[in-house]
Amino acid sequence: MNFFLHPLTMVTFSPLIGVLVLLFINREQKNAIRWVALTTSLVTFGISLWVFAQFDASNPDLQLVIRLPWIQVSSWLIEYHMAVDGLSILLILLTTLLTPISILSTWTAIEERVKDFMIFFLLLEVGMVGVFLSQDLFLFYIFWEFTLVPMYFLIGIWGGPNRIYAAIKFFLYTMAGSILMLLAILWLGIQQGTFNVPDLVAMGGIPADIQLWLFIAFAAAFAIKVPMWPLHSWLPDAHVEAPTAGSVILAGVLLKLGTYGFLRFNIPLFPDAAVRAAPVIAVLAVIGILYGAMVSFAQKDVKKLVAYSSVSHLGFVMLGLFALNSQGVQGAILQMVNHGLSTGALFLLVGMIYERRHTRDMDAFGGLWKVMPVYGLITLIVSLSSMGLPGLNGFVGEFTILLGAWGAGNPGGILGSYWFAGLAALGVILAAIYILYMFQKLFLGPLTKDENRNLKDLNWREVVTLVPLLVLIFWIGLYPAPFFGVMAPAVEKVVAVFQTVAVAGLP
Amino acid sequence: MSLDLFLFFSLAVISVASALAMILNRNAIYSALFLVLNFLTIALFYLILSGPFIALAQVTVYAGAIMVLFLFVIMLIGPHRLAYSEANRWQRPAAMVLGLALLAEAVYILIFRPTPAISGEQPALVENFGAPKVLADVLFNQYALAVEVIGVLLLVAMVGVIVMVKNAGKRQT
Amino acid sequence: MLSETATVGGIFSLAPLVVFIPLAGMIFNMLFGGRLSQKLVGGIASAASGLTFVIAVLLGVALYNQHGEPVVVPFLEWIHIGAFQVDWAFRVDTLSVTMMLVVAGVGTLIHVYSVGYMHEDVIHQGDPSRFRRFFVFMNLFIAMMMILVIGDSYLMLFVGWEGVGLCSYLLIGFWYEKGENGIGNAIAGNKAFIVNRIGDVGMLLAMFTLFWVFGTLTFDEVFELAPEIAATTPAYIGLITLFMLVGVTGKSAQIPLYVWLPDAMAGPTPVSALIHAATMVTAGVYLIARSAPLYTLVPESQNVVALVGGLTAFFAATIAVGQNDIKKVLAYSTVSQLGFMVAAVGMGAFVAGMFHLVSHAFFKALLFLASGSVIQGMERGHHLEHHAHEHDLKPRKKKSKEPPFDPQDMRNMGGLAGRMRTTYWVYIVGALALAGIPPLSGFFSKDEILLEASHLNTTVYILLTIAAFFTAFYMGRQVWMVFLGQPRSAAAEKAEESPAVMTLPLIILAVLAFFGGLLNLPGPHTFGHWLEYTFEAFHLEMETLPFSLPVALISTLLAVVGILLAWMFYGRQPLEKGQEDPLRGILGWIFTGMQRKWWVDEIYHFLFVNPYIQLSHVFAEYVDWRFWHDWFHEVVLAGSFNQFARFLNFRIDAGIIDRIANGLGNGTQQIAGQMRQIQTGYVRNYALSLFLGVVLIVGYILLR
Amino acid sequence: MMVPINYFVALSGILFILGAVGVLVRRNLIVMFMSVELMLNAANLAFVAYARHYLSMDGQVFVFFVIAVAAAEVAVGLSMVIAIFRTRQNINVDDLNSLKG
Repeated sequence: MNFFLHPLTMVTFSPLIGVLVLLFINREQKNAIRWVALTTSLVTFGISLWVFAQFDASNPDLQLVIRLPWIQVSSWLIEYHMAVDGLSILLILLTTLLTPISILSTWTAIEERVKDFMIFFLLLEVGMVGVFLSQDLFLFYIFWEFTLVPMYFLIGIWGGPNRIYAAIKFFLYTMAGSILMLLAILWLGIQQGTFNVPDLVAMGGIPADIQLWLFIAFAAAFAIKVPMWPLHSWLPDAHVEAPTAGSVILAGVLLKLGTYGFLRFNIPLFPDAAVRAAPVIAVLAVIGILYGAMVSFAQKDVKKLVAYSSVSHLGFVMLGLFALNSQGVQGAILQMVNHGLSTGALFLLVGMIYERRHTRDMDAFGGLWKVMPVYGLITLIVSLSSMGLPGLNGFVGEFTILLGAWGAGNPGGILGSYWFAGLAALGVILAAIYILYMFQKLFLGPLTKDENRNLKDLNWREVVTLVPLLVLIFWIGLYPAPFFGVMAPAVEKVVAVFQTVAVAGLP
Repeated sequence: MSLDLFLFFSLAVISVASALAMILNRNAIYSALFLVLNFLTIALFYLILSGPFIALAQVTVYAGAIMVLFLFVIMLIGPHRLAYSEANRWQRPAAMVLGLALLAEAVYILIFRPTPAISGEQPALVENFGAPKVLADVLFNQYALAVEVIGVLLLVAMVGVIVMVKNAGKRQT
Repeated sequence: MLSETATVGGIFSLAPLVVFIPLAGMIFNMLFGGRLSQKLVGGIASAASGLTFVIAVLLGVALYNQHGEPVVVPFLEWIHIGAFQVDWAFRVDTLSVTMMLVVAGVGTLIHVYSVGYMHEDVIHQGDPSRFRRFFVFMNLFIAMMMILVIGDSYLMLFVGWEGVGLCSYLLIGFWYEKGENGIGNAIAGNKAFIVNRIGDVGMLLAMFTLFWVFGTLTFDEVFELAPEIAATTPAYIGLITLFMLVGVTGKSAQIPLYVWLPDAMAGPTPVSALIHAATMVTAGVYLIARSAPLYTLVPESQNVVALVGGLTAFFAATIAVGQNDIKKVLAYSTVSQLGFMVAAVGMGAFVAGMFHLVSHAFFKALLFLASGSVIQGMERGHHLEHHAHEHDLKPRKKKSKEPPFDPQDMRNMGGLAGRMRTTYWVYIVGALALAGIPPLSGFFSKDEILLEASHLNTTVYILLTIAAFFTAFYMGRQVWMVFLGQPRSAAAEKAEESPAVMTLPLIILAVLAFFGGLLNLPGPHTFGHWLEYTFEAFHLEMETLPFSLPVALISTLLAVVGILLAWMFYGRQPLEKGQEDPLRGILGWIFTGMQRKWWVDEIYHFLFVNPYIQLSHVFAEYVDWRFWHDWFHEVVLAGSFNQFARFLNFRIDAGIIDRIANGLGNGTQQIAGQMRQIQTGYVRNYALSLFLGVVLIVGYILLR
Repeated sequence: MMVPINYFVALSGILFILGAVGVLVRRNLIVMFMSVELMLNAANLAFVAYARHYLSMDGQVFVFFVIAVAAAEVAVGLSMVIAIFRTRQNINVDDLNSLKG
């Protein structure tokens, strides 16, 4: 198949068609702009489903490969190399799903410079999907950096009062980490003679101590993006200042770029270093889980609360990844999706109330369940999913992650101590504390504030925005088999390297 | 002196004379008419040199269209003489000196540096050389792209002229 | 899967319905209930519960017909990762059927009762639209409880485990705008959920260990492997059982995690009856009984469990003595009785524990529902009295001076026996059953536990016996304070009996509480044999001890003495309005301790809650924000960068580079000033220079 | 028998120098223009002469192009002359020095 008709090219670049159309629409025709953007993103979602239909879940290798020479500099070839496998397919679907949902959520929230907003948003989608699909380090790096620009403007133009500060901070932090990664990429490319990820993985043979340095360089970029404790300082700023749709995408997809990077590059490329670094990363992850949950609990701004909860949730994901066994890694991938759904939905819900009341201070609410029953019910379900109630998606992810981490904690296992999983499990309690506290502050208690008395419940558009997320929340919670089935062969392939170590620890 | 040479020298004298007259004449209309004469002689040279198509193009385009354009503009503006100007009075002698210098260099080349390119007999004429058909063959095959580009150039020139003249008029009002 | 799967068919294929019928009822009421009348909504919910009961009965009969052979009904693939394979599957055996019968049976009665109770409650609380929501939650609870008891694996049990916790949370906070400071109920809900979550983490850890030791979470496979594992690494099983105990202490309100249950009384009374007395809180007992093949392998864990149960039974009973809130008494009584059950299953007396679970479900549900009837009777009385006053004194302000009337405070009651006959009599039945007076159900079940304890664990036996004595005493105290003597408030004087829709379930439950002992009479041990099918499948010896007269006599005697004592303090001289509790005079600070729940809540607040809140504020405000966000990132990182930039700017840039640049610029400008003279602007000059250039170049070429 | 090529080249050179001198000495914009045309024609003459000399059609093709470009150039140039005249009522190049540095 040629370049343009290849499904992966189409799913990556189809938003650009929407951008092109938007360029020719008068900026005053806001509704037309919105519809064009929504249609484009829905078409992209359709294409991603088409990609999914062509995807063979039983095949652990990269599929739908498109590999064209791109830039040739002396003997180094940079390729346009894209492919999909079980590690990325779900995240692509998540990205293409969250984009139309976010666009729908901006229908009335964004009134200023709608055209620019939509253009940036669609460009962002191109970058995100590209990151998940690239199999060439250089191509990956380009998409990786490319996601920064639209997000920078989304925060910087449509954000809250402190938006410029937040946008610059977001940009600088991610940039700082990326530069180390770029150095590592160049080192790999020059030393190993290729930028091609599958080839590099197959080649192996990097000395262990050099692996560690490269691992650290890659990890610097990804850990900031995740963000792992203690590199999370940009997150509350960016989340609080970003417009709702920006927060949804930031939490739902952009943070996953970091965890996905660990899974796609760090672990397969530097397996020895991964084993050596696993306990360190697990310590940071566990601290992140507990610390994020505690800090979250003490917030007054509900959006900040949700933002810090991401630190906690992503701690679970990192813990699962570096359990380096199939339970942990599969749970981590599922938890990436879950976090995208739950936290995405929470940000949407926060945005909805913010649109009505123009405040996010939890003290300004209370007793909302009485005036907004539908809103209350949906928030309850999403909150429960976020804190991992069995039967909803969060539980499946957290449980399998902790199960994997516990397994990796066997004496002689990757982590070597049960304390990691044991302490991380306490995060389950702390999650209940901050989530219930939030729910109580917002929805329970008497309706004391007059401004809250006449709040309108969700309208059909808002419900439509949330329904796909709710359906998935229940689906993954009750019947996650298809999701695990898609990723299982690919994950087995990744963790096979580490199995000798892990199995040795089993009693 | 053969007939050819005679013809050449007569035409050359007319040509140089008309060129000089064009330069020296104070009246622009006369200048233009002398230039037409010069062009016609050059067209005859082309004929001598087996370029019938070019010769005709010279007559129709240069002597015809372009010079008519010149005359139009002169009519439009009016053939009045220019007032005496103090500026650049040294220009004329300097130009003369330089012109003579260049002439001297040219003479030097022609006489003292004869290279094969500018000396020797003309080769015998091949059949159909310079026929319009042959010219067209080269023009539309080998130089097809250049022809297209020239076409675009003319179009652009036309648009440019219209815009310029129109805007100039606008600015005035 | 084991061989049982092959026998699935016929009636057992109905097993999933016990979950789906209540769910269907819930969804129906959620979607369409808004347009239906209250009676219809309640009727549908009750019917769903009732139908579930019918299915449970059918399953029981089918099971009996095949001699208790357990059946596993597979339903749907769930989590399959590598070696980890857990499915949604339903396990029907005598133990799960027993639980189903109790849950659905008592649940149905409570549903019916609730139709009447909630009808009035929503009027009292001022939001009739919430009637529907109550039944939605109740049906959800039944479904979740069914998942808990019918699950085929620990993971599925855990789904129900947390699911019922969620329903408990929702129903405790049902009147979320009421309670202390308007937020008390919601906070009680939070407390219940969070404390339960602490236990749930124990469950999670138990499951992790289980999986990595056994390689499976399915009951059959775990129990099959257990003896083998115990032979090699018994420590793991000890760990698993202790982790599970943490879960049990959370869900079944044992020391140290019992604190949520008394607060849970903030929920409507039927909720207290169903969730916080009869069913959900017994899930821990069920879990231990279910895990019997594991517990029997590690006697050390068994001792710990038994001790926790015994201590809880004793400790909670002392607190119950000092309570004045009619529901709080019953709540602590529940904690205490749960202690009995946990102690029983801890000692390995699984049948006794389960038997007490069943009979307790009957009489405690009865007591709670009856207390609900009393409370509403008081409410009605208060309402009448209030209205009468409004007729008399029109301009009177809305009782702004007096504290709000508390219909649950026993000090406001008294003499209700005359005004609420049915309620009174059923209450007496419940109280006597609870106190363990023969031949009521409580006597047989409690006696069996004491009998086992006297054989197996003397410490626990003593603790339980004392607890039994206290039980009789506080129940006697309650009956006398509530029903006998003279009314101590105007509301009590005008209290009215509840409607038939409420009293009918009460009567049925009273009958069950009275005759419940027949299930497992010392001779035939019907119930024991019924459960043995399940336990013996895993080669557990279910030794049944012969009836022992001394034990029965001691406990009965103590119960009678307890009641007599209660009569001495509260019956002989009924309390007067505003009178101090006579026990205070006798016990002094001990009574205060009982009344203040031994300050456990305060201690927990001091030890855990406040430090956590403060620590999180310190983390959030100082560590994360001021130190890390503001100081480190703003001052250290950004600040030093700015300093560096300023240094570059003023020193390097302005000092050196600028000077060079300015010098270059000025020089250029001066040269340019002279060069510009050449630019005359005359096109002819330019042409001339061009021409000069041509001449010079040609000349250069020639002269070269 | 035939005219040697150097004659044509010499004539071409003379005409070219005359044109160039014309550009330099005349102040009338139109006559300057005409002088430029003269220079072009001088070059053309050389082209055609060499085409004959080398028996190659390329020279004539170039002349063709030069004529076409000259036509365009004249059109644009004259329109500029008109534009200048309209704004300044004068076509004396010595009055135009707004580019003076």
